[in-house]
Amino acid sequence: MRLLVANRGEIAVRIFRACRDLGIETVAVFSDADRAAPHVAMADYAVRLGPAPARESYLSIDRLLEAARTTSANLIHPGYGFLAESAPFARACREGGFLFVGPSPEVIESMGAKTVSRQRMTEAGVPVVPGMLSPAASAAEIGEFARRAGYPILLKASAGGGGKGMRRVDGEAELAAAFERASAEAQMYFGDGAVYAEKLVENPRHIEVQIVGDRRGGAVALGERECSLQRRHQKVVEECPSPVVTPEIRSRLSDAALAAARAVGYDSCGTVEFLLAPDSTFYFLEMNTRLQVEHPVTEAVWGVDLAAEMIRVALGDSLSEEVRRAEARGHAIECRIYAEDPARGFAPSPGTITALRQPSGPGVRADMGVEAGSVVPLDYDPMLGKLIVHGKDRAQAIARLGRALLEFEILGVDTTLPLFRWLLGESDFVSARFDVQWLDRRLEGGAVLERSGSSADEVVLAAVALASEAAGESGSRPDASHRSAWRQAGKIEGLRGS
Amino acid sequence: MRLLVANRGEIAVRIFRACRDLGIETVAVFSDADRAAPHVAMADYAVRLGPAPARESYLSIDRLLEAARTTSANLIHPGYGFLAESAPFARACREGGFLFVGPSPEVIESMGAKTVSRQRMTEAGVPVVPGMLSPAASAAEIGEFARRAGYPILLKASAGGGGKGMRRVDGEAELAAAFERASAEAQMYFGDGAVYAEKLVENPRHIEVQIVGDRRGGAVALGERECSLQRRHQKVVEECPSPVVTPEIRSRLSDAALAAARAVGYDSCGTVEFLLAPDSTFYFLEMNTRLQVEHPVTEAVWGVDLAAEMIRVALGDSLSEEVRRAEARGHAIECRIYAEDPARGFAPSPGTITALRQPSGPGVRADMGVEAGSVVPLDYDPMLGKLIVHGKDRAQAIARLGRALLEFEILGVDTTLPLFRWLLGESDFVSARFDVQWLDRRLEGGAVLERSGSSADEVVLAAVALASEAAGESGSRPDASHRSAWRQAGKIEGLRGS
Amino acid sequence: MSKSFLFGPGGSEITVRGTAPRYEVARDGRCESVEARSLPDGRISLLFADGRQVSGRARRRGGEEVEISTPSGRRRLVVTDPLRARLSSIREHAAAGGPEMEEVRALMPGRVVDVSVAAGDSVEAGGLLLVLEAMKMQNELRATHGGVVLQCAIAAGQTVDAGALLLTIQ
Amino acid sequence: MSKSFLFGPGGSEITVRGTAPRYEVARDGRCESVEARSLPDGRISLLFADGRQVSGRARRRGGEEVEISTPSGRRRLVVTDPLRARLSSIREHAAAGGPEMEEVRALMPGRVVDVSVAAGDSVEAGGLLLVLEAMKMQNELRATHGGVVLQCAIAAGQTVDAGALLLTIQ
Repeated sequence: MRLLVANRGEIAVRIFRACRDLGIETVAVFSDADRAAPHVAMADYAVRLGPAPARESYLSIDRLLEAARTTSANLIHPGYGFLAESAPFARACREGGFLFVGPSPEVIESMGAKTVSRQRMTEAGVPVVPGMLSPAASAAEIGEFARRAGYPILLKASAGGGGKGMRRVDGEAELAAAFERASAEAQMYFGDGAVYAEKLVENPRHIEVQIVGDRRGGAVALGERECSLQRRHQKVVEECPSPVVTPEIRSRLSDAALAAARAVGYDSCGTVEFLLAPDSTFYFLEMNTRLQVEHPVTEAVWGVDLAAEMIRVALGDSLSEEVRRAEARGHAIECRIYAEDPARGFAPSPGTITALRQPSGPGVRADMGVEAGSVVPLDYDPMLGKLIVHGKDRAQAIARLGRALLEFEILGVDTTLPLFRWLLGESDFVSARFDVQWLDRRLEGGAVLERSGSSADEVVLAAVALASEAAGESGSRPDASHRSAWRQAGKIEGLRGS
Repeated sequence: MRLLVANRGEIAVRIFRACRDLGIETVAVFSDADRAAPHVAMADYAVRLGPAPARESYLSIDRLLEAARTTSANLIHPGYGFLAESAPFARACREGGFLFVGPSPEVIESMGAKTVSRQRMTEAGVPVVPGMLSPAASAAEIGEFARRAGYPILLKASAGGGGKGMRRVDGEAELAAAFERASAEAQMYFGDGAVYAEKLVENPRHIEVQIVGDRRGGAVALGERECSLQRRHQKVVEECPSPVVTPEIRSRLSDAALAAARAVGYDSCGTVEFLLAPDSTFYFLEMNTRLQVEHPVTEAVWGVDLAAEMIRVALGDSLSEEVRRAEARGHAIECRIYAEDPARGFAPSPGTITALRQPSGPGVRADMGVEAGSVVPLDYDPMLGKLIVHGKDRAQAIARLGRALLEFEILGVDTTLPLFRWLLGESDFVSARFDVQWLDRRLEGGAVLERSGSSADEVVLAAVALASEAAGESGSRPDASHRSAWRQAGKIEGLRGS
Repeated sequence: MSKSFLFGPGGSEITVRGTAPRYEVARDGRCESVEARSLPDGRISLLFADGRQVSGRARRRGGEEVEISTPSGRRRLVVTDPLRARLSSIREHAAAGGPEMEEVRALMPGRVVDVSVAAGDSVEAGGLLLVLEAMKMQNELRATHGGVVLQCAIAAGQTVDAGALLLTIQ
Repeated sequence: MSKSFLFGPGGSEITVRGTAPRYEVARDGRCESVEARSLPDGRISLLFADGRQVSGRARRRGGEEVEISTPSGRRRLVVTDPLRARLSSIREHAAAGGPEMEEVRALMPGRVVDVSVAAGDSVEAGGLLLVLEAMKMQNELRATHGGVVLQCAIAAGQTVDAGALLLTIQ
């Protein structure tokens, strides 16, 4: 048995670890930027795909299949990102005679198209955000919808996307004028004035349910994850379980997720994402037909190995006993560590990692895709790895997160580690009072930058500086990417991308 | 709250991690050999004790108490080894106004003296190895005992120790002659011919039960650990649970351990050690009144933090809910990593650790007392740290151990890592067929040395050698401690200490 | 060895004197003794007279700038040696008024996707100057204030290093 | 660059030729091509034509000796350059017969606790020579064969480094 991971970084490392645990041989693929990457050095086989740009390497279906043929791989795992939710890739794997570790191309397709998935979920009885199914001919038609669904509602351009032409309406009085303006904006932006309405879920949380299905009709839900801490729609910190989901809500969420999985015959690891409103109603958002970045928090709490289970079911095995009988224990939190500088608007910080000190001890797991000396290339997503902590309850998980962050040190590139240290001091985080917009709101004011280092004793800093210089430890070559960054801070703010 | 750890290495690091999780400030103590050790660099306070020799540093009660006073510590934790089971130290802490994190000096004393503890255990109904309570006046008296206890028995010199003057007797026919010889040997070695008899437990396993008691009378048993894999009476690999202990035996072991704990009013973390015979009878061996080296396997399986719990109960708290209601999940294995070379008869290998690559990923925990650049001093126990793996069952734990050992790399000093890699290939280990003598028997033939590297492809080795030289990676300065070790191997064998 | 450290323009000022491993740290006339030891990973472990231990790391950022990381966070400080001269020069510099000529430099290595201005163009505050792509993110660089583009050092499609001059605006 | 490697006295012999990153490895007349790349941690990642990847590390042990660690384990080999000359010299050396003079050296740094012999003493095979204490363990060094102590280089109480000469026995 031999498995090729059509991916790089920490997820390739994670899947190779599962392969080693299962006794499956491993095949790495790499671009020219990754020849010396950890995922290559740990594999039994490795094949060069092409130059650094992803479309010539990790996104090239032809080259990936060629690599699988060269090394006589039986299985192909897409990881996440890249081709993880590409139905054509899944189909090409199948047609090439390889077992694709993921759902069938048909399932990927059905969940990929938002309108189709919405339709199938509605049929399966899974709650979706109430919305009109066709453009409104008049404000009155929208008013009728709003009376059924309740205010506030959101007007959306039928031809639109990316937030343009969207307009919130809080009551019937505003409706007529809002409809006029939304329609005019839709005409202006998209050349089509058609507008429809959806119920607006205010202050929602992003809650997702982990499901695992096998190819014999078995399917289980392994609780939910809390993924509301997002920056610009990107998850930053994830938890399991959600601190606000009660057993009753969990049971309803699990039922809905399983109904969604069964409706499409889901036969792999997957995630059903929901919006959870403050009144505990929830709505289907989308289904991710892959192993999620944040799967380790579920692994920690439920005591399962999702990466291994995904391979097992791809091989045709039934769900394992420990997955069927899994029970939750404790609380887990994951932090995604990016090569981005929170003090400079999360500007990417590619470069060479000069030192890496990983945390350890009880309840701490670090899944890293880099090591000391690794080069973080410009060409890909700048995630370096993930820190996962597990404790008996949320308080202990937070305490252990604080301990792990004290031990964690990454030098050479800027990382999001200071963001998590800052987060630990936020009472909203500690008391779990946040929704999907909370982090963006808090970051607007430059909060992370302000707190950083403010509590440090200046006597300590000065003594470290001199002793370090005396010992020749502070380095003679200043880091190019940081040259005079302090004095330039004002300028940098003004130049930051939007 | 401020806690001083009167210890060094990984156990100091472990306890400081627990302190950080509990929000307790930390005080490290160090000898001149340890100024730059990890346990010092992570502490909030640090105090020099004295020169490297333990009696002038880690074993100096006066200096330890002085350090606690200087830093206004409230609690003193002894770790394991050094003064961990010293009743005078526990008493000195109490009299100095410090809270000793461990049982009272009276409890330590009562369990320290073997004859006293045997007596108390017998009174408490805990099974002890059947033996005569006074010297035998004649072979006939021993014969009477043997008829009650069953053969084989062991004749022991009353004044003896260290295995001298011990003699196995398999049946009544041998008894008279054996008694004569044993008595003569006892006279010769100890100047006292008095001899008594004990039942001989053949092919025993070392099984121990974790107990936790609080200062309000609460006590629980958290299952057993399998510690039969020993080299010269030193534990090498520990597991939780024991692969041979059934629920029925576990229940009896737990009852016996709790009876032992209650008999002495045990109010801390502790361990009751038993010999388990192949027929499932077991006998009290001794009680360890400290946190054991191998406590993390219990933590992994039972989902508790023993180090933190030990501090909590020392502060007068009741046993926590999660300890009271703890349930076992999966299987854990710990490997003790020593700076010793298994290929040279486990000769100590002090020196500087030039590189350290720690394993990570699901189910893997590395508790290390050293880091890259650390100097392993001559003066103390050469344990560098511990690798702990956890899986859904023993098979997965073993698979994960194999994976972690592939990732683990320690350079600069020889370590016992190759011993564990060898162990994974031993069918007796995989199928859990071993007793306390198994490892010593297997090691007698130089088994570890033989297997090492035999499967490596010579083409690979040669290519690594040349490419490494071309890249200037192999190092220009040969390591002094290994100079010409290959050609000296024959000589080394002859010189090895007994 | 003796150096003074300035905590941000107008911040407090601390002087450290001594030779390894013993130093005297003076602030506002008060003096503390500290033992400093290099750790294997390049950090410095400080031990104060009362037993306080802090480990931290110093990294040089520019000529006079050092970034210190400790468990409490990260801060930058300026080494001032000799103190008075540097101090006044920094203060003068800070008081010298607004920018006359601004050099727009790349904050990270990347590829220039689009250049919206050419030499001679007038730009308004907030006006788009160019788009730099790095790590799958497009970063729009905008003018902090109005002016005239004096020089345009790059073209679309070009790869630039961190710190590379992109534009000069007057 | 071209070197040959010998796997233990009398073992097989492999020749590697080429320059980074491409090498040809020859054994018994058969030749394989391999790409070798240095990893950040000092290991070498090998990539064979069939896609096989192995990462390993080489450490020099003595003049001609290299220890190679790979996931399959650890082995020592001797670099022979030029091949024939070294090979025969090693074989001659190995054939030269039993030890005439044995130097007893410290296998690890430690403290000499006790010296049981003095220069001129006769010792029997297995006879105790001295006791060396290291890391809380007392190591009894015993003679591998009988002889006469020619030289005693140390005294009880002395601290010795690894490799230090302790005794010479004829």
